Amino acid sequence: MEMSGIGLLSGTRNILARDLTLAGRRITDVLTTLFFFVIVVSLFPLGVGPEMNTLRMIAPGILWVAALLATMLSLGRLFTADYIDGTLEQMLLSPQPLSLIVLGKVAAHWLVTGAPLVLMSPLLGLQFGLGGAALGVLMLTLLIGTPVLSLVGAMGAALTLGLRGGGALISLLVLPLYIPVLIFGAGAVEAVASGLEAGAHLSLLGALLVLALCFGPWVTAAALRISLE
Amino acid sequence: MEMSGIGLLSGTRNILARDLTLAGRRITDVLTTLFFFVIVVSLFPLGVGPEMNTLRMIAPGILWVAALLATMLSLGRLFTADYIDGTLEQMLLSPQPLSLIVLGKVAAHWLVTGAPLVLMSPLLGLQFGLGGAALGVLMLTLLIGTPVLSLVGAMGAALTLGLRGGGALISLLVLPLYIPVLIFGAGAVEAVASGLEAGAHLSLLGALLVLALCFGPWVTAAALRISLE
Amino acid sequence: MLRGNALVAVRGDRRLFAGLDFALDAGELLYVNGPNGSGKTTLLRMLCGLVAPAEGAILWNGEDIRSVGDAYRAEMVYFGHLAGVKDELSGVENLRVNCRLAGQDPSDEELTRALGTLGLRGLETLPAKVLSQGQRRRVSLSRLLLSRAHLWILDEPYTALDRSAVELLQGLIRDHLARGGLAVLTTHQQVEIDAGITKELRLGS
Amino acid sequence: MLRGNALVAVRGDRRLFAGLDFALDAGELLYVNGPNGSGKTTLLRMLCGLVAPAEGAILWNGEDIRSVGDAYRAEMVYFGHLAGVKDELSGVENLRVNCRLAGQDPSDEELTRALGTLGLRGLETLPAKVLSQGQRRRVSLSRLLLSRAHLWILDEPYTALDRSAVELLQGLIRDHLARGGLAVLTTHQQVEIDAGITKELRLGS
Amino acid sequence: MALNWFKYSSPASFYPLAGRLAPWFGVAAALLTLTGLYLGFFVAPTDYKQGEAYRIIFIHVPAAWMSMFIYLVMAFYAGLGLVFNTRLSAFMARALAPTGALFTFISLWTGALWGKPMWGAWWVWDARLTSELILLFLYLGFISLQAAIEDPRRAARASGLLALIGAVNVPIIYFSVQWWNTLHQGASISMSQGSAMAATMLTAMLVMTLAFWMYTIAVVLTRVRCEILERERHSEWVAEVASRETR
Amino acid sequence: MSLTEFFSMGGYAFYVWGSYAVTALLMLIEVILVVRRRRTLLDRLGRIHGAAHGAWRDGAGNETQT
Ligand code: HEM
Ligand SMILES: Nc1ncnc2c1ncn2[C@@H]1O[C@H](COP(=O)(O)OP(=O)(O)OP(=O)(O)O)[C@@H](O)[C@H]1O
Ligand SMILES: Nc1ncnc2c1ncn2[C@@H]1O[C@H](COP(=O)(O)OP(=O)(O)OP(=O)(O)O)[C@@H](O)[C@H]1O
Ligand SMILES: [Mg+2]
Ligand SMILES: [Mg+2]
Repeated sequence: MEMSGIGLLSGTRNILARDLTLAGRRITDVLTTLFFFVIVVSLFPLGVGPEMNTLRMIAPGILWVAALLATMLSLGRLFTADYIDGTLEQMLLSPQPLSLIVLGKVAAHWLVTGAPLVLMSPLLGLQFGLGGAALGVLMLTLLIGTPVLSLVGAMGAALTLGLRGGGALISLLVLPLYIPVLIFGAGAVEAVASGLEAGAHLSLLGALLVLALCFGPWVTAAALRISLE
Repeated sequence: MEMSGIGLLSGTRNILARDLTLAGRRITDVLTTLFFFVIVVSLFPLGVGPEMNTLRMIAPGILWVAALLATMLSLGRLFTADYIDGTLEQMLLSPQPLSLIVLGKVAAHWLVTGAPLVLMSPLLGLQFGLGGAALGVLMLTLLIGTPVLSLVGAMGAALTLGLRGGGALISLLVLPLYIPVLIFGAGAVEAVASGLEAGAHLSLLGALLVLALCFGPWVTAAALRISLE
Repeated sequence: MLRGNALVAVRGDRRLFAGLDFALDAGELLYVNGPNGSGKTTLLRMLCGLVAPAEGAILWNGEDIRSVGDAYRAEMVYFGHLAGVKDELSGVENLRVNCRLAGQDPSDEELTRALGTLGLRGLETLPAKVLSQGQRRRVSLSRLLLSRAHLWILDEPYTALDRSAVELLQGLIRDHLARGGLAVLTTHQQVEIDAGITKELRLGS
Repeated sequence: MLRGNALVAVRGDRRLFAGLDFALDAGELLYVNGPNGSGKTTLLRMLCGLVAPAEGAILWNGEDIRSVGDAYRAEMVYFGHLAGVKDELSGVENLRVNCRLAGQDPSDEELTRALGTLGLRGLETLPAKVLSQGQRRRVSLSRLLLSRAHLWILDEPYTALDRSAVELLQGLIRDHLARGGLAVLTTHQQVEIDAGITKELRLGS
Repeated sequence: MALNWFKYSSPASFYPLAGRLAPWFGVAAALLTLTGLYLGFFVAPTDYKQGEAYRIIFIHVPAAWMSMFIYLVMAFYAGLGLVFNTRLSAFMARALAPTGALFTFISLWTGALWGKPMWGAWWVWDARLTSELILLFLYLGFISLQAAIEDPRRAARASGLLALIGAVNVPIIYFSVQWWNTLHQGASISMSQGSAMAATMLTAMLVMTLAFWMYTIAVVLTRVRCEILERERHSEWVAEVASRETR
Repeated sequence: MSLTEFFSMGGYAFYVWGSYAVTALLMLIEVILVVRRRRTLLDRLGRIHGAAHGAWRDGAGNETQT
């Protein structure tokens, strides 16, 4: 029992370590997601106008939508490289459960794209005049929410693997699924920014994370099997 | 003189006709850009909250940012197919000026991605509670502005042709260049929405279009020559 | 007419060739050969003006091709490794686009006739993606039939062609030279080159 | 070992061939020839299981290849018109990917050695997009060196190869046949086919 | 003179020249920094409106100036490289970019740290601030494009073109942002120039600017030497240099 | 002016010293990176050309395989 538990996790850990190494080799890929996030967030004040009060009001929504878009743009890379070079096929043939391998890949994806967004968000929040409490909750919601984005996005990436219009198609599949995360995430920050409690929002977000963690890797694994048929 | 003028324009027209035919055969590519625009715009009310006053205030900025992002995402397709199958090479070798050929391609790109956004925008503007005058100006600014986005985007697409991280890189290159268009475009709509004159903004936007039309195709042609060397 | 002076090609860290000279006059064929990777394609792309030589100059009628520009391109046709055929377009459409790019505007009839000469009768309206490899190359080659260019630059034109098509192409080249045209050719195939005056240029060790 | 029974190929509205029979045993080469568009590629893709015959069956050791599936694919290698080489990957990476797809996992050393044999020494780590056409084909071909497949299906493998590479490949095919392998080959080039037992199959009128 | 200039535009002869010059610029940078800091902290008086916080000016303004100036120089070299096809100017453009980005970041950082006590906000979407932020994006785009292209010739030419496009765009951005801002006067925050700048303040600021200049030259010369070595590593003279300098 | 007074910067210590410290740190890092880049580069070149010393004198243009 004990042994197999370790064995299972080691499958996840191996893939995680491998993907992180690869990301380290292609550090520009990592940075472009982050830059994209920063640039998109910075575009809104230019479109909306510089009044701090308006900006403070819409800041949570903007940061969250930008996080959504940045995550979405990075999904294309999640499986494609492994698919092209045949590694994915080998993963499917591996004796370890595919869903755990997927979990490792998703974890690496989050560490490489989601985590930098979380760390960068307070700085951007400051630019929109968010206060200390709101900044804290912003980081917290992104910390809980971006893994959900990665997990859900992985399903979309797996389903559109190898299709021609992949990049654009994936946005159609995945964005609607991101909506609950967006609502609770941005809602929590707004609540705190206007002096209310965010507990309910946060626990719903947590529930989404648990749900996504339980089913996401499993569904993604199934989708991968279908795509590689 | 007359003859050569017709001859020159015919180069542009041929490529335009060809690209439109190709787009007609790959209609899904066209639709995904439009869907992306609609989805991104629709995400904001979910993130920002449903108060109509806030939404009306931020609508121009949001519509414009979404148009920017949608155009940017479609840039990847602008030259890639022609690059892979060797047609681009033939275009470089054509006795017709490359910049006019580029103009034809950009015109086709705009008709296929920009024009649908222009047509769709009043509908989305209505959802945000924009009034009749503001809707008119919104369409007008998009009509003047989206060609600039296509022209400027073409430079970015040409510079990143065939590069690995192309999709993400292009956003880093192109988004900063889009900023003036965003500012004047959204500014004009905001001005009208708050009862001011938009003439100055519109003429600046027009100036940007003229500038982009004069230099864009030429710079793009130079970039293509560099990329294909 | 076409002259190369002390050409040097550098790709990445490697110097492919250096001090390359040649001269080609009306009715002559330049047969460039050498092993894989010796720089044949690079040389041909230089002759088109797609690649700038690291040193040296290429002259067309005594003028540097980089300064002549469009006028040179109007007199030249390049046929490279890539067929330049769009999957979604039919044979006729592909040929029409290619001709227009070269500044010509043949009628539908001429287009159909050219494709027919190349053995594509009945296939003119199929999208190129369903054609066989050799048929795609034929679509691409049909442009030569309609071309009024003086200088043909052909990079492995025989690829994927069957014997009858190879002969057809050889005939085309022969006629072109007889009309006083110039041609530059590479091929790895053991095809008889029986054109009037053939100059050979050997690249690689 | 490999047998085709009354094969019929239909593409679009056209019937490319019908009632095609052949049988190929260990150590034998099947040389498929015919003009462009006669259905050679279609036949070879049928033999791989990529295209289903409109009628008839293909048997491997007496069993229909469609029912054998994976086990058949493990014994076969297909080398088509397209090189299957990724522009962004280096030679070593491309070869590794190709081998892994075939279910092998050679060491870096073996990969480098295979590429070296094909004359790519010193170019192993360049991205494939800077390689010459022939070098790309060589990268793709190097897979044959490491392959343990019984059946080689080669569609115009000599394309873009220079003379030395053609000889190398001929040697590889000869050795493969000598080891009791089977091979199916198409080519338009006038390459000497001097392998042990050669059966010829002519398509098209 | 003209002949000399021509001679030093070849990487092989520029390399030793840069090597000889760089240390001197380094020393000058150190001395000027010490002087500037001394003037800034011990000679310049306390500002009666801003208190001691204004002392940020001695790095903020020089850094802001450098960030813009370096971009212009970079674009100039890029254009030179494109038009005359000189390798050295492409190397120079490439070597300047990271330092330019660094100064842009420093001006943003120090500006933010200054803004908090003075305006009560780390950041406002003011014209100057916004265009400085966009300048940072332009630098990052230039660096990323160069990193993404393997072929050094293409990298130099493509990024050179980008630098020129960016140079055209910088004034457009600057004026458009200003426009956008003045139309919608927001939280009515404007750059208060305070009192007329004391002469010592001005001197200290200029000395610090000069120090940053010297620093930039020293770093860029060293970096361009690396570029040259890397790009010309197959030439004979690099082999000699390598065996000489590693010994 | 006492030392503590100097360091407190009239209550703006965090802002003033924060600016100067980060500036100094970043410049230092840049210098270290540039110097290190030069070191590793010379190291690598030294290894390549050291190993191929003879070949270089012969004028053989290509690097030896590593
Ligand atoms: C993140 C915030 C800031 C950024 C990005 C920024 C950017 C710049 C730039 C680009 C310049 C040079 C412009 C020129 O010379 O025309 C500049 C100059 C200057 N800045 Fe800032 N700044 C920021 C915050 C501040 C703050 C908070 C103050 C003071 C309260 C300030 C005071 C000045 C002064 C006095 C100058 C010199 C103006 C001149 O001599 O023309 N800056 N800043
Ligand atoms: N960045 C680079 N670094 C090193 N070598 C390069 C680089 N780019 C191109 N090359 C080399 O330049 C050569 C290009 O050769 P080219 O395509 O001209 O050959 P070719 O004679 O046409 O060959 P083929 O017969 O195979 O078509 C190749 O040997 C290739 O490896
Ligand atoms: N939808 C279709 N309608 C009509 N004909 C079709 C269709 N799809 C394919 N074909 C025909 O099927 C044939 C396919 O031939 P295939 O690629 O097998 O030829 P091949 O013998 O390999 O020729 P090559 O020597 O040129 O490679 C072509 O003649 C093509 O025109
Ligand atoms: Mg070639
Ligand atoms: Mg075929």
